[in-house]
Amino acid sequence: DEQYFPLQSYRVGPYAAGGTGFFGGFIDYLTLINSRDGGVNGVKLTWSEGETQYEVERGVEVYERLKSRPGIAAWNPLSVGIAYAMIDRITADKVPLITINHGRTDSTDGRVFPFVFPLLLNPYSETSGIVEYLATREGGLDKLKGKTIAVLYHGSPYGKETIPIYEQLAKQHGFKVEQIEVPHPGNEQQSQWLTIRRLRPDYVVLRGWGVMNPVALKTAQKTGFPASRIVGNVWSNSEEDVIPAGDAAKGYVAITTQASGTQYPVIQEIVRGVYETGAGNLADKKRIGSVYHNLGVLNGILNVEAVRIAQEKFGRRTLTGDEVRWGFEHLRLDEARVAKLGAKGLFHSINVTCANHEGEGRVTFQQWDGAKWSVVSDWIKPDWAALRPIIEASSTAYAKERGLTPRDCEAEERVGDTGKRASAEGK
Amino acid sequence: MVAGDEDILAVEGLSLSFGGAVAFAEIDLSVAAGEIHAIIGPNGAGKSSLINAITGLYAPQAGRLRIGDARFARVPARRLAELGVARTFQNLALFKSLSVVENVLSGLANVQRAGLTAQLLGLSAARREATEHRARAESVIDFLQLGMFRGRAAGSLPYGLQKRVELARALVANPRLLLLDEPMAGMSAAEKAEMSGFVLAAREMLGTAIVLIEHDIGVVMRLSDRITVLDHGRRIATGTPHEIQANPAVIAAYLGAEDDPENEAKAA
Amino acid sequence: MSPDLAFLVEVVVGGLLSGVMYALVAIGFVLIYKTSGVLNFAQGAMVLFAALTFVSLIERGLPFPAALAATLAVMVVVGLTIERAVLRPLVNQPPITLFMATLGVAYVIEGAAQLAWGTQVHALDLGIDDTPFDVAGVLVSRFDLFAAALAGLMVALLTLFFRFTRTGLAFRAVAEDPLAALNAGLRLPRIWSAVWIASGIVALVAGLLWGARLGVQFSLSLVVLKALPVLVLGGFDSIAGAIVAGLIVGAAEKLAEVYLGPFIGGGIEGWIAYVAALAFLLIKPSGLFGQRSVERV
Amino acid sequence: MTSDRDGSLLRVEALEAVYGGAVQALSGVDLVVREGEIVALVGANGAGKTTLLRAISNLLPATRGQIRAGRIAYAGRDVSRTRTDALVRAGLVGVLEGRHCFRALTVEENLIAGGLGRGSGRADLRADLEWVYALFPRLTEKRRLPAGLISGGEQQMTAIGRALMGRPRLLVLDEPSMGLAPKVTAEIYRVLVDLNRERGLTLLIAEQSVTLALRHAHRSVVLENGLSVLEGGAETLRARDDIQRFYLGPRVTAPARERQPA
Amino acid sequence: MATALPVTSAQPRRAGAAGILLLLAIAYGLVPLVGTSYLFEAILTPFLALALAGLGLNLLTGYAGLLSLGSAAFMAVGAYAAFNLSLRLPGLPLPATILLAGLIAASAGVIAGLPALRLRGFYLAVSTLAVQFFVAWALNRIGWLSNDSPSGIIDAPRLVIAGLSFDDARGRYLFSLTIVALLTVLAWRLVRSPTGRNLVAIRDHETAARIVGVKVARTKLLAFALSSFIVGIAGVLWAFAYLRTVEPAGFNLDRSFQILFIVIIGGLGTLRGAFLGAGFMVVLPLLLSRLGTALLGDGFDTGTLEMVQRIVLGTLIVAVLIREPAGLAALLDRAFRRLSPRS
Ligand SMILES: Nc1ncnc2c1ncn2[C@@H]1O[C@H](COP(=O)(O)OP(=O)(O)OP(=O)(O)O)[C@@H](O)[C@H]1O
Ligand SMILES: Nc1ncnc2c1ncn2[C@@H]1O[C@H](COP(=O)(O)OP(=O)(O)OP(=O)(O)O)[C@@H](O)[C@H]1O
Ligand SMILES: CC(C)C[C@H](N)C(=O)O
Ligand SMILES: [Mg+2]
Ligand SMILES: [Mg+2]
Repeated sequence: DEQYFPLQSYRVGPYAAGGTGFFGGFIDYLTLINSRDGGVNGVKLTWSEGETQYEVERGVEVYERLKSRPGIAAWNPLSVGIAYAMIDRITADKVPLITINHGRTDSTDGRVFPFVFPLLLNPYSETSGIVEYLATREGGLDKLKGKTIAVLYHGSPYGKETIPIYEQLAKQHGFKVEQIEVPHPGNEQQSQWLTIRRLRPDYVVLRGWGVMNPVALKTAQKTGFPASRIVGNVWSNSEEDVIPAGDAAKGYVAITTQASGTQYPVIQEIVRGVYETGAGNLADKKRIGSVYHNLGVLNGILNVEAVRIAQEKFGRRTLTGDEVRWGFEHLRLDEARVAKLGAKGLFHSINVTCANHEGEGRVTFQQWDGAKWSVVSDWIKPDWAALRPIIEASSTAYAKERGLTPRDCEAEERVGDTGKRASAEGK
Repeated sequence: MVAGDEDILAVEGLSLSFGGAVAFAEIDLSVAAGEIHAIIGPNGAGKSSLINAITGLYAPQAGRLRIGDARFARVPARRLAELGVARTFQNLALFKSLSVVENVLSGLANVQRAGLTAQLLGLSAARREATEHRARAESVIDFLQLGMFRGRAAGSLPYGLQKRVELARALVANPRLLLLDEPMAGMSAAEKAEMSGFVLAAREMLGTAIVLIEHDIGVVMRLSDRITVLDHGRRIATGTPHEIQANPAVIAAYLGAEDDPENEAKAA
Repeated sequence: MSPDLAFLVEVVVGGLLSGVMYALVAIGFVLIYKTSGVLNFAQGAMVLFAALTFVSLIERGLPFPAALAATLAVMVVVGLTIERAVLRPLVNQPPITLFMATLGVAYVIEGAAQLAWGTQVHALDLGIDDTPFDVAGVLVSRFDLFAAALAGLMVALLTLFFRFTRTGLAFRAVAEDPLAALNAGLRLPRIWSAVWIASGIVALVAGLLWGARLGVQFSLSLVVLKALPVLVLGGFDSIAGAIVAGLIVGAAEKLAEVYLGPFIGGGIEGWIAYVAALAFLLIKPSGLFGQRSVERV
Repeated sequence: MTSDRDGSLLRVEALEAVYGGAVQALSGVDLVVREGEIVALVGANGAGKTTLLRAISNLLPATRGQIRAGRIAYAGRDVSRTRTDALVRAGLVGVLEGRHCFRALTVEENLIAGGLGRGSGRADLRADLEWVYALFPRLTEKRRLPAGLISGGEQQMTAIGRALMGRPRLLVLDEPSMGLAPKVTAEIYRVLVDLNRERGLTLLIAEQSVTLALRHAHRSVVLENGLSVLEGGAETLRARDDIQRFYLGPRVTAPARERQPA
Repeated sequence: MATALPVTSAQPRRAGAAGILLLLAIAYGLVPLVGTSYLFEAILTPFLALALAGLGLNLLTGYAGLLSLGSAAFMAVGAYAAFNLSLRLPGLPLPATILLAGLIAASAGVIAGLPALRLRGFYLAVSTLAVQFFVAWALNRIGWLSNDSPSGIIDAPRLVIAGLSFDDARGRYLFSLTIVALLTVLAWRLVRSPTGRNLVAIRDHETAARIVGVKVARTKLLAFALSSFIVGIAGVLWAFAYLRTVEPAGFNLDRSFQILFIVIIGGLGTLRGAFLGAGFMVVLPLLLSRLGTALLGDGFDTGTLEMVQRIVLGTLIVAVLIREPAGLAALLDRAFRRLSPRS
């Protein structure tokens, strides 16, 4: 039996750095599982890639090309645009869509988006996580009162997504927020940083993507804003974002859901089991353990574990997409399990449910010292409780607009045989 | 001929200069209906400029114009066609990529009435108009014996034929006044004779008044009722061919060498 | 001076200096336009290719001067190849055809660049630090000053070159009417390879300066977007125009973003420069110093 | 460089040319121009004169045309592959049909451009400029004006002047008299004939006004529908009455041997 | 800018008509039967949408000779207009929605066209970039346009006309095909109408056109309107029938260039040019990469493959232009003429 992962990767074009790292790590982990355990309970893992160059229409083309392959476990595009274009399609085809650390916030509500999983961290949780972190730096949420935070965001749907939630949290905690847009691609930010210079904020949150990030750091230096007071979001947290900025990036802090570095057992196994046998996917070994690579590995862990969990219920065979969906909805990895997976310290834990497709991912913060990232905070909990109502408001609105009736998760859990029913439909 | 109200074109004291350079100054010119009026003169005398001013492409600084009974200081070029004026250009101004037929048809742009929707939906009005216009175009094409080039892109025709297509485009609208800027440049004697034939015929059939700029003095003498001679932007003479041929000023300024090369061509 | 005034000055200065960076890219376009009358779609690709080649050589351990020399050599080869393989066969074709051809060239260069040097993001350190120094409360970046100086130098050289050789004349003749130029015995192959090499070198300079700020990566090719409004404003075929317009666009766009942005919403930088350029064109359809098209009947 | 044994400076043999791979413009042209000769090329519209002259200067590729067969020899060397600029430097200079001035360049710049091809030094250029202005006084007033703005005739003068700036050995003119006042035409021919006598300039002239051509040419070649149909001394041609017929020509020349698909 | 490229008139007609009928027969009769969902969803639908956009731009650039780099903006206007119409006027039948969207795009086109009364060539082209970037900015900024969806990305409504749904691969294809066919007929009638002739006249010689009585300003703006109308509807297809989501990024400058290049490589001033061009710029790359995968196997590094394919495509473009500067349409005609015996 085989379980197949179609990959809409991007290895050329403006965002190639992210694509090669993430998909590299993902593939490396799948390779490891095959070579080490002969697949998941004997079910071999297979995959193939289609180049999207991060363009939506290319992503769709790849989807249409690969969707008819047998035994698809899940889709993992690393692009908000492509993910949006797929939601209708995967829902119709009954295959899970994994948008780790990104994607559509309200798809966290599994009752409305049964097949979409913004695992670990949706944009709102990210925002909350960042605010919590700043609070710890100031010494308590109450200390945020009266502070000014400038948010520098990419002029794209992705960039804009967190505008309302920042406003909300600002009101809630009594700090002042100034949101400044950087027009795509963001290779020139003189005026934005001059504005910041005039605002004299206490912190600048960088919600960037691609080339916008190094330019931001360089320009910050040019206008005399200290890097240590800039906090990057989850797509501004990679080596590729800081290295081009050179010294300007020293002291820069960024949020992450997974620590970087190679010291974690699972990464070590990849080095030994995969790279030393020449099966590694990264062209440049130096990038092993980099942020995107580790994110890819983590993404691999989550996908594989979902399959494993689903297999416990449906049997050790090639599963249908809907069965894997069930697996994701029961993806519970506590710290003990994480340690067993050799990922202790790489990431904290996840706890996905039918209603919560994000899974309460914890975040930590890492600081760039000019050569490498080092963790500078412990695992922080975003304020999920505060966010949930906003998310449900949005998802219910969507359900209404689309005439969908939200699932009744409690009932499903009680019956507990949704899996079988779904899988029956699946066939 | 007597200049007067039946003049279709009257130019009074028209002057134009570019920066310092005078293109022409204080030009008086009158063209009667059905008259063929030649304008000759050395290179750079201001002939084309004068025509450009009459057709609204240049804005004269002084003087006034009358076309039919409409008076202007500066003729609005876009109203030219509806004033019944058509022209050809010294350096070809054809629609190169259009076929010969379409070039000729475009000469009817001004009398185009059917609206866009009518054209798109092919309403009877539009269709009737189309067929009628095509007939007119074809008759001109036959008249100028361009039939066998009908379908060819005008730009790929040899120079001489392109000149002829331009004439066709100008004639198709049955203009009251036709301005020809060196229509026979670059033609063999035979072809010139042919063109002369067309010009005369056009005048006979349509009663069109024609202003003709031409350097082939033989042709000019044969075709024109009256001739105006420009030199350095001034009008140095107006008169019948004979008067002009005899005029010493003209000979000095323009005709030059007693035996001018084209005399033999005239014989042909 | 008062903080507000100081800030205004800072914005203007910052704008002017950014403008220089735009002009740097624009000049590459101007050179090609001068001789072919077309917008060179491949300019961005050339910027990327030049910078990528340079850093990759550095990273493979070549010393700075050697890497620079090698990259120059490569750009020369590129220029010659384009002339031989693309321009010569397309002589006297309508500009729009040449324009399309430059797309083909762009594809090839882009592909080749990433194929040869990979798609990683490279840091590029020219050894000029980007820390600002304070002039009467106004921050000025050393790096920008250096860039400005370099741009100035380049413009000066090119202008002199056109002034004191007759190449300028030949260039305009070729752009005006390739057939007549051929017929007059002008050596089009030589002229074309000359400008493409020149624009390759300009691309290298632009690539290095921008690359030092952006990092050398694919997005480097997007800097051309900043050059386009500069081109229209300055005139596609005027080197001086490029520099002057660069300054204007830089300053205008910063002022707009900083002072207008808050009212009509941020991110207006993306288009405000075009609108400004457009407004100006309506007054002078061929840019500040562009060659007017001469037509009479 | 020398001319061919038989003293021919230019020799065209069985030349065939097509446009756009389809339009047959020349279908067999033979032509010899000897050192120091004036040869007239006469033929009706579309006979192929311009095409032939373009072929000789190797300009066909630039007008979507190509040579299908035959050979062209200049000064004893086959030049059907030689680049135009090389030909110009070798003294084979042409004047294009329809002026082709550089419109945005001033008259003077146009003339200078003619000298650049040959790579003349400043001194030469200045001398030649004065000489050309002497030939065409009219241009002196216009030297600073963009060539696109001057009158048709003035443009024609500029085009011819530009060619002369190349100090040609063989000058190839396509309809030099087009659009020129009789006086100027006569003047130009006088100049050309003088150059021919004094400097031994060889001339190949395509002319529509046959009279003019025959008056000055030592020999003439007649083209008809892309074929060189006859060839001889001026007066022999004038004597022949089929040439007399040719004066009047066929009423409309057949188009090139190519049909519309539609 | 003057493009001395022949237009339809100088091209074969009767054979053309027959060919078109044949094509339609295949497109409607054969393809829906044999086509796979991949063919419909990933190749034909985007092909049709972009071919339509090319068709629209061709009216402007190919026929009227006005260069525009704003096409993507007009696609966006069309798409967002259609989205908002269907959102805010739920009763409105789809065809009406599309028509109105086209008209809105057309009016945007007229405004964008005003500079054309004064500017030429690349100056005009680059000025149209103002539109391109302004529209992108506005769509991104004005939340109302995307129904205040937090991310600014919106999902397109379903394709239902008079109760019958086109909401599957084949349906969307047939839907697009029909719209494209209708608009192509419209365009075809236009270019053969006197108005179409006037467009070309203005392109070839504006002064002469004015002298013979062509209303130059009016005609230029008309060209912009008609072009944008079609391009706008192409945008609707792109968003509703192909991607089924609408996001500003999809209508960026690259798209504008892509459409312009479709028109140029296909053949300016020819209707079939738009389709040939779209085939070349949209379908060919897919075929190339499929070919590559077929040759080198699934495992082969897709990045490398992509770059090789880039190089090949670029080389092909140059090769085609050298072989025939007037583009694919002319190339075909030439081949056609070769085959058909000389009468
Ligand atoms: N660029 C071109 N494309 C296609 N056909 C052409 C082209 N130029 C000329 N022809 C054709 O080649 C044939 C010869 O034309 P050519 O211009 O050489 O004749 P010509 O003797 O110079 O005529 P004219 O005396 O009018 O200048 C004609 O049938 C013409 O239609
Ligand atoms: N647009 C213009 N700008 C500047 N000067 C001009 C312009 N148009 C014409 N001239 C000048 O005006 C004078 C008259 O030009 P025009 O073309 O009328 O002469 P012409 O009589 O037609 O000569 P030809 O017989 O050679 O055509 C010329 O010297 C020309 O240089
Ligand atoms: C890789 C990503 C999901 C984030 C990226 N900025 C986007 O817009 O999609
Ligand atoms: Mg004149
Ligand atoms: Mg000729």
